[in-house]
Amino acid sequence: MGAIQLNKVEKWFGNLQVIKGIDLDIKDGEFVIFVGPSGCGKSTLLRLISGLEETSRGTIDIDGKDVTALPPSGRGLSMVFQSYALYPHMSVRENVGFGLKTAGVPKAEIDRKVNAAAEVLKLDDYLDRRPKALSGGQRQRVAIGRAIVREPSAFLFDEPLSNLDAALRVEMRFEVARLHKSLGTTMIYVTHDQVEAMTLADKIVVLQGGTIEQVGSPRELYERPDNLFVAQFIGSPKMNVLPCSVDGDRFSLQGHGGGHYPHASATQAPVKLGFRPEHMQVVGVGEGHCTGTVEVAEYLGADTFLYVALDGLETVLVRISGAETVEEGARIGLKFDESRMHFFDVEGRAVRSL
Amino acid sequence: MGAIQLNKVEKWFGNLQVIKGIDLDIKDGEFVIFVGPSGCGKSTLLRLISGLEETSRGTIDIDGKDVTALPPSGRGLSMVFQSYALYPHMSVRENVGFGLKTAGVPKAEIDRKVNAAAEVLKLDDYLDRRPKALSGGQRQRVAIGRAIVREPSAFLFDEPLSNLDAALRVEMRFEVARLHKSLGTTMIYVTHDQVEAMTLADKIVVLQGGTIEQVGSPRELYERPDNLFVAQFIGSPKMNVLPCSVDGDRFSLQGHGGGHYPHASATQAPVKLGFRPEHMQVVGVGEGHCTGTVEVAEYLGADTFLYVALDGLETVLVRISGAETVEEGARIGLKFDESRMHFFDVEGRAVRSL
Amino acid sequence: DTLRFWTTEEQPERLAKQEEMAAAFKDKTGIEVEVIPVSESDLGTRTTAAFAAGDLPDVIYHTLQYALPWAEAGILDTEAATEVLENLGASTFAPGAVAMAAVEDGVASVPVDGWTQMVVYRKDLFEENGLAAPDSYEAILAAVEKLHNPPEMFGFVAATKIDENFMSQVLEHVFLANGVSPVNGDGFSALDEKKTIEALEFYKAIAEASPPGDLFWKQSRELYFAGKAAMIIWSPFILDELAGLRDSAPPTITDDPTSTELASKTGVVTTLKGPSNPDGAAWADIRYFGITNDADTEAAMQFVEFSMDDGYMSTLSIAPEGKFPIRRGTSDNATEFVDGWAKLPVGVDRKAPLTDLYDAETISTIVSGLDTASRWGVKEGQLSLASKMINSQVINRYVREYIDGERDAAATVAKLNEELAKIQ
Amino acid sequence: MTTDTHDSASAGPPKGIGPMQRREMWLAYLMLAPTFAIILMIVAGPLLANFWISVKPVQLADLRPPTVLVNERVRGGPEAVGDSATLEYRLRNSSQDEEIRNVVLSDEIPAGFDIAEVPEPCSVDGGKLTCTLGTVAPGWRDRLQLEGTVTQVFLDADRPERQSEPQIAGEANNILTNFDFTLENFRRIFSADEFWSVLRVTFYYTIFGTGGALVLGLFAAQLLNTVFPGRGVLRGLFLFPYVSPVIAVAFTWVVLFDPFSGTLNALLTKMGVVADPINFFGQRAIEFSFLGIPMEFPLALTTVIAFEAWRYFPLSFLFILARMQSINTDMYEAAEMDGATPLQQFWYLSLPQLMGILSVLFLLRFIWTFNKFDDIFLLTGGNAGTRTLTVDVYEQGFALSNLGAGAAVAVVVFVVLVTFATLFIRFSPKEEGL
Amino acid sequence: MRPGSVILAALTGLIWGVTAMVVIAVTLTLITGEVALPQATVAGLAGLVSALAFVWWRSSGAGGGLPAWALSAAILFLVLMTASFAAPFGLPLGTTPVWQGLGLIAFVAGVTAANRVTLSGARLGQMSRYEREVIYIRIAKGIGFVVFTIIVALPFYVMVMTSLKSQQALLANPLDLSIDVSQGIDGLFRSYVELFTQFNFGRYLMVSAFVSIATVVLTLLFSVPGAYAVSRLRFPGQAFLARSVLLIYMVPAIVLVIPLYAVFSQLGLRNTLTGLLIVYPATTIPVALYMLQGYFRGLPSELEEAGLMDGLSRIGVILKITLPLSLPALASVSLYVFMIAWNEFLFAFMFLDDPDIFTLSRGVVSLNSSEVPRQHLMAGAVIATVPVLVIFLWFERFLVQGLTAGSVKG
Ligand SMILES: Nc1ncnc2c1ncn2[C@@H]1O[C@H](COP(=O)(O)OP(=O)(O)OP(=O)(O)O)[C@@H](O)[C@H]1O
Ligand SMILES: Nc1ncnc2c1ncn2[C@@H]1O[C@H](COP(=O)(O)OP(=O)(O)OP(=O)(O)O)[C@@H](O)[C@H]1O
Ligand SMILES: [Mg+2]
Ligand SMILES: [Mg+2]
Repeated sequence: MGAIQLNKVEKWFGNLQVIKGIDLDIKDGEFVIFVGPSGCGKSTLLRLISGLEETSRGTIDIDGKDVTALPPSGRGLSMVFQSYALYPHMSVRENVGFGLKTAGVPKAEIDRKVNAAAEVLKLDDYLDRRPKALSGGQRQRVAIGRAIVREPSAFLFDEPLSNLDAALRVEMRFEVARLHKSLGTTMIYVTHDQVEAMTLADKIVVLQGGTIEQVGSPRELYERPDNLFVAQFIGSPKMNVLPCSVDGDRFSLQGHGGGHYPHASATQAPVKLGFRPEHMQVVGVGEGHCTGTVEVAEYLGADTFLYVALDGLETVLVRISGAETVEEGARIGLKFDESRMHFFDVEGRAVRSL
Repeated sequence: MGAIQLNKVEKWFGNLQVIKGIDLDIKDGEFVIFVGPSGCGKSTLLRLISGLEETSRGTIDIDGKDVTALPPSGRGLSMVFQSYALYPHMSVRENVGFGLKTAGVPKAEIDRKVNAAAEVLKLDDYLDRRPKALSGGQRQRVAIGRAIVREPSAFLFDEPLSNLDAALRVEMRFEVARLHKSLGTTMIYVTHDQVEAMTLADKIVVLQGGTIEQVGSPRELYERPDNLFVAQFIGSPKMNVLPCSVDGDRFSLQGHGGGHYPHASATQAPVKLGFRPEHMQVVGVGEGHCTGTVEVAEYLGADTFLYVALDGLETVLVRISGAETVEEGARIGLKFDESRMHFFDVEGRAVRSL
Repeated sequence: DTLRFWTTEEQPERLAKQEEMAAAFKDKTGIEVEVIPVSESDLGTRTTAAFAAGDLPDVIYHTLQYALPWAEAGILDTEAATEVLENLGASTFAPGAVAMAAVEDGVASVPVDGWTQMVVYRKDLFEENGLAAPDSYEAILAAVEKLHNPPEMFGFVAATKIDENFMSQVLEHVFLANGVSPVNGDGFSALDEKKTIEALEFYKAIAEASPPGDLFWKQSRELYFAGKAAMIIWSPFILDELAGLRDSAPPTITDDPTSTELASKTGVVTTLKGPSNPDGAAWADIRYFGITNDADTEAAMQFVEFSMDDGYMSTLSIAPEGKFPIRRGTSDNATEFVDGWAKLPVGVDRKAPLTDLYDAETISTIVSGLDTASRWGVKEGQLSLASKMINSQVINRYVREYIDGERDAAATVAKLNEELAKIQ
Repeated sequence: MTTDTHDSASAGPPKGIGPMQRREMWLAYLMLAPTFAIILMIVAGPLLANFWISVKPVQLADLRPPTVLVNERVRGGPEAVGDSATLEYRLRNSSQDEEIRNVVLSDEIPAGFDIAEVPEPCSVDGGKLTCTLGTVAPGWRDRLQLEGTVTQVFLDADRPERQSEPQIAGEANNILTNFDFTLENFRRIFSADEFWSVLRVTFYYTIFGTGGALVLGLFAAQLLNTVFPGRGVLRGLFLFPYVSPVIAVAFTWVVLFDPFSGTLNALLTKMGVVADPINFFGQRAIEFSFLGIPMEFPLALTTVIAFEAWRYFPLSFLFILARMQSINTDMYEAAEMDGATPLQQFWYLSLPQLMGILSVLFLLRFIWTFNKFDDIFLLTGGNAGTRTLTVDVYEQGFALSNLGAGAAVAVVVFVVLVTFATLFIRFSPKEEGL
Repeated sequence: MRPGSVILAALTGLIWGVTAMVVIAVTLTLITGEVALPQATVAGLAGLVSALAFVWWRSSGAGGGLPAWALSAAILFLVLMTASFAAPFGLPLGTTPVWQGLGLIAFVAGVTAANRVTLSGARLGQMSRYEREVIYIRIAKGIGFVVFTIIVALPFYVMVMTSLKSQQALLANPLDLSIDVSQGIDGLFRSYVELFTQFNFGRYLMVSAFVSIATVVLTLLFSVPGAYAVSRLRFPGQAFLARSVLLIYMVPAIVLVIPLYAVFSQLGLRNTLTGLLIVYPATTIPVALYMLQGYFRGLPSELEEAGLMDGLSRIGVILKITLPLSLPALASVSLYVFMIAWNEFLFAFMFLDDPDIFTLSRGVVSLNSSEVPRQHLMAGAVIATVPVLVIFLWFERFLVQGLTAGSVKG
């Protein structure tokens, strides 16, 4: 059981408000990921939930019980740290069993549980090693093992994979996914890595400056960002944004063409048009929505990125297949996929049909 | 002027041979990038060229002059370090001008050159700051400025951008490219980052274990890798490799279909077939070259990565557009782009028509 | 060049007096004298060290214990000293003091002044309790028995700090009192067991009536001044501060540090008797000017001569209460110095002649002691050996261990004889 | 274009060093030379010399090589031209136990001194006096007198005999440099009863002093490992005992603990804690009986140990604090999450983490405490059962003027020390970076 | 109500009551010279009651108007005064009323604050092991602060105060460490004046300063190149040399004393400052070298390589890059060496005979061995201590670095 509810949670460090009144509902068994720019309060929020940091205002409920005033040991959660935070002087076995030992669990039972966890995490062969003698991935597994044995109602992960190299990160990502599938326990996961966020989450929470920008599934965030911030934050390379104007059901770009505007029924007037690099096509000059000069063509093998300076507007990034060749300096037209355009009002909120 | 020639260069650390007899010809004005797995000797090779490390055997010529026994100061090269290596006790101006000062250049001239470099690198506003008061990108610019003013015959870069965050890295990459274009000086550049290597290099040198695996332009390496190592090293996600057999002008995959084999005239018999994730299409079961089950579908927005377990073979990675949806667990067929298949013999060398 | 003069009188006021004298000497002869204070406890080591390094000073003001050993070790220029003595007139000197420093054909160094060790006691308390003056083991033990009442009043303050000369002096006095001596005419002579045991037992008794710990002159004086000790053994140097004439060592028995009250309650004894030596003995120390072998002999001799002649009164005035003149007078006036000395005021921060402070009887006890006083080896002509024994601190150490109960009296005597026999 | 050769059979690592490295090597030797010269001279040299001296019967006074001392004087007080005078050389052998061979005295006769008579072993040649004295016995002394008359030149000069220093030549056996060896010094120190008690005291002092400093340091570090206002001040204060000159703090302790006029004893007696003042530094032992068994509590030694612990706890405190602050706080957060209580955290996490630095500190402090001389020397002078080996070196060598014995004790100190240092190097955890 | 929790609260109060009483009574005694007899039992009782009241009032939530600490302070005061019959320090209230009043306030404030801090979160009902342990630890730390502060500060306090008193006053009442302002500035600093005028301490101070600074300079001159070579240059024997430095550093001075004494005596270097200036640097060079090499190793080698690429020679790199960057390390090494030289006792004691060249340490010893009053000795100690302490406090950061980087030497 691990339903977690945050009610108007605030955190102040002295006079600095870091978490600005957050309401969040995490259902039992959900995999929730916090993303956001550095310093937006992801870790702080996680630590508030864990009890390592005291909540300044608001309440946190776990399974309906108010735990706001309890120390971490009273909340029944487990946490996996970015730095692993293994006890360097203990063997893997002792590391994993430490939480049980402090709770006074009998030795035989500790052994049983540790072995079970080790099996799940394929740690059997390392049980008597010290953390120093393990690779990064193995260490992270131990950290997870330590979290598992206590059978917490929810797992908290703070950028657990960011210290690993790319290949290992992929592998551990699968591991975490598998674990979630098999345990079915609630997981709250903080990351910087878009790929992790997109591939693991049931629900992504995008934070900025201590407040929630949007909560939703990965596809929701990619396809229907609520605002400019989320739109540009999710997706890589990031979304191009150009100023635009709308007239009835037509939009137009300054000095370029325009097209059909689908949200004519919306109340706000959009001023920005967003479109992702992968949703454009190179066409002849004058054929597409706009025209520009290829400043740089970066050949990456599978893809080529074109930096196209639109006449009188900014440079936009276009992703085309690596097989196509476009010369630097060439004049080209760009055509957007009209079904995948995003419009934003002056305040950066997405404009959608009612 | 900056033509550099390495002749049978070796480097031993005690009994450990790190560079194993390398011959390399770098033409004046070329942008050469060393890539290779960690520990393969990239940095060592660069340091041999710079003179910071003594060459154990072989010779290094710069512009036809043997410089093997000269100290760094006698070689007329400049180096930009990964850690920037700015002098923390000097202002930016002093940092940049330091090399000139030690060479006894008159003060007025130093000032002139420093100002010129600062202009090129947009450092004018920071000239009187200490490095501590600069951001990472600015520091790297100062380091480059320091290299520029000495008007070296070649620049050496050792992973200059790897300490920067992603966005800054992109920006600095453009900067370096621009610099090379405007100065036209030889540049030797070590990096881990494929994107940098592919986008910047005139010529990529792939190293492994102290020897050169292949030298060529980015497109050559992507499209015509000489061996399995280069094939898998270049390109991301990496090339899938499956065992295959060849019979005349047909190749076949065990338990799956096959297709036309273009290099029937080659002397070696290929045993491995390589194909990149982006060069496949999802088709109906039985329609393509092979069939399998989608284990995981990772939705990343623009793309979706499918991990397809081929029946009786390994799992391969397929990249499809994020717009397409394939369910996990679905049975699908895969069709390769036959013009973009790579065959390798038992020793991993590429098999090509004579 | 400058003469270097080492002196153990290192208190600033006393140093100042010596510097004055040096200045007077310079006026007279043009020879500069640098007065260098050396701690008395370091003197032996430092002199040996300086000898080894070949940079001995020209003149050293030293105590009797060093005279003969140094002469023997080649530190002192005995010929020069003898010549000085002759120039001044050997007959003007007290013969006992000269005899103590006598070597083959003269003296080791020139005797300057001397004092006798005294048992200082609270006459008022003794009278109150009907006790006899503490001039014998027996009388002292009886008084201790009666008066010892720690922590208000300690019966005695014995010396137990083994690396202090003070302990050697007190011990030698106690041993002498019972006729114990480690030397005879032929050199080492084993300590007489019976007499020594008596002395040891006596010493242990008074040590037990003392406060615990490492005691030396400092504690003795502090406790006595605080009115917490009935008896102590001390040199006459105590006489001025006892009368409240020195601020850095004030009597604290009353609130008034300048009070002469304690002085008026104090009696002294110089001759101490043991059960096996009914005649008793007094203990004296004599100080000498030694001219060293590295000295600029001429100048050094002039300096010593000056100090013993024109400058003699100022030498004595450093601390008249503890510096009885050894040179009685000049050939013209045989008692010139003795007379002058008697009028010298004592004290540091306040001054007064001794006669104002103590009754005549006390003063005569103190002064007359010098004539009868002796030391180990003086009579036997083995002063040099005896001095070495003392300087080795062997006796101090084993007596202390005996007091601490590590060994019984007989074993201590045996151990002492064994160790002393090793010293030549 | 490029070619890449997979250079197959390379001939193995190159022999010798290249020109660049050779330049570096000479530079290094040049830079190190002065340092090592002075260290060899002042540290390594004396170490060896100790062994040498320890097998020689050297007294402090023997440091002066036996020579003949000369003293030149004019006697007879000439006042007018033609007065007779005596030029007297007093000679003596400075050593009482070594003879001096081939003694020759030479000097310039002062100008204006007309010699009438030359003593037997001497000859005068053109104003130059040479006396051949042959071998002189230990303790020998003699006077050579040259009779003569003086002229005006002589009278005008200020102390004419001083114009030339008499020169003396001679050969003697120098006990310091000859090749006679003896184990007497070692026999002497090992057979002295007190040596073994000194050794025991040394170890007590070292072990407990070190342990005390460590325990106090650990405690103090715990106190200051949290952030609170005034922490900087307190940290500074805690370092005072170590930073202050030993001479100042030692005497302060002596004054503070003085049984008669010390504040502490006054406090204890006045407040009625003890009846008699305790002589902390002077009393060898307090006897008491425990369960009827008489026991001794070594009071002075304990006080000296307390001083040692007091004076050096700041150092262990600093090291432990530095180590504690480098412990990843994540680990404690993980433990919090694991439900460990504060004491459990200390016992299971902090202590094991500190074991490394504690053992290094113990070993190093052990060695330093073992080496310590000043503290005990100043506090008790090695009396009252507090004499350690180092104090014994001083006692033997200087207080008793027996350099040989002192050096022998120093050799013992050194040997024990080398043993410790070896242990230290073998067992010190490398990662503590000491 | 749980007996365990009640006992814990009671015990806490008891401990604070007793501790505060003893500390305050002793302080009072030392400040006023009047013997205050700490009423420990009464104070313990008062602390106990007030602690219980505090916990009960606070956790019962009765809160409202009166804060729990105020209530407990009031109870503390009342119990203390009643049970000690209005003589909490065993003194009639009439003697030194101001100080006693201050003492009383300090007691009440101290105990209340201590209770408040240590018992925050305490309840009379069931408490978890975690919560109980938090309280134990707070108590232990509190006691630790008090005890450590006292044992460290007391000797220094006594040192300074003793030096300001007269022999008479000291002997009369060793407990009275108050400043007797009535003697005026002259009387107060009489010992110091005498030390400087009669005992030559001005000169000792200069000599000490000279010797220490010269030692620092010499040490740096030798150790900087040495440390650089050992840490940065590659040459055969590097590892061996680096290690032997540490070993040399463990050789005790006393072992060197006899041979050095012998040799220096014969060379005429004993009893000269030159002699000291040979020995001091020789003993500090290994330390300095060890500290500096650690620091040099820690400097990024890229910086030096950048210098090489910029056309400098090795020496140029050292002078223009390494040294300017090592200023903090040089500062800490200098301070540390200064401290060693300033505090050095053994060689100064063995080698110096001539008061003209005494260092302070040597000078203070000579105060001890003659018939010099104790306040002079303490004043000498103060004079020797103050410069190092001032320097230490001024540059604490560097010195602490130096201490930890370098050494465990003492
Ligand atoms: N103990 C603290 N005291 C004061 N400010 C703090 C503290 N901890 C965090 N902050 C501030 O709170 C803000 C949020 O910090 P937090 O660590 O939660 O960010 P984050 O989103 O996890 O960033 P990152 O992605 O870099 O880990 C930051 O501005 C940070 O400076
Ligand atoms: N000073 C040295 N002494 C001994 N071995 C060294 C030294 N420097 C480098 N090596 C070894 O030489 C090999 C090549 O090192 P190098 O730094 O050139 O690798 P690299 O390709 O730059 O790796 P990375 O990508 O991690 O920077 C490594 O195995 C390394 O351990
Ligand atoms: Mg974070
Ligand atoms: Mg590298």
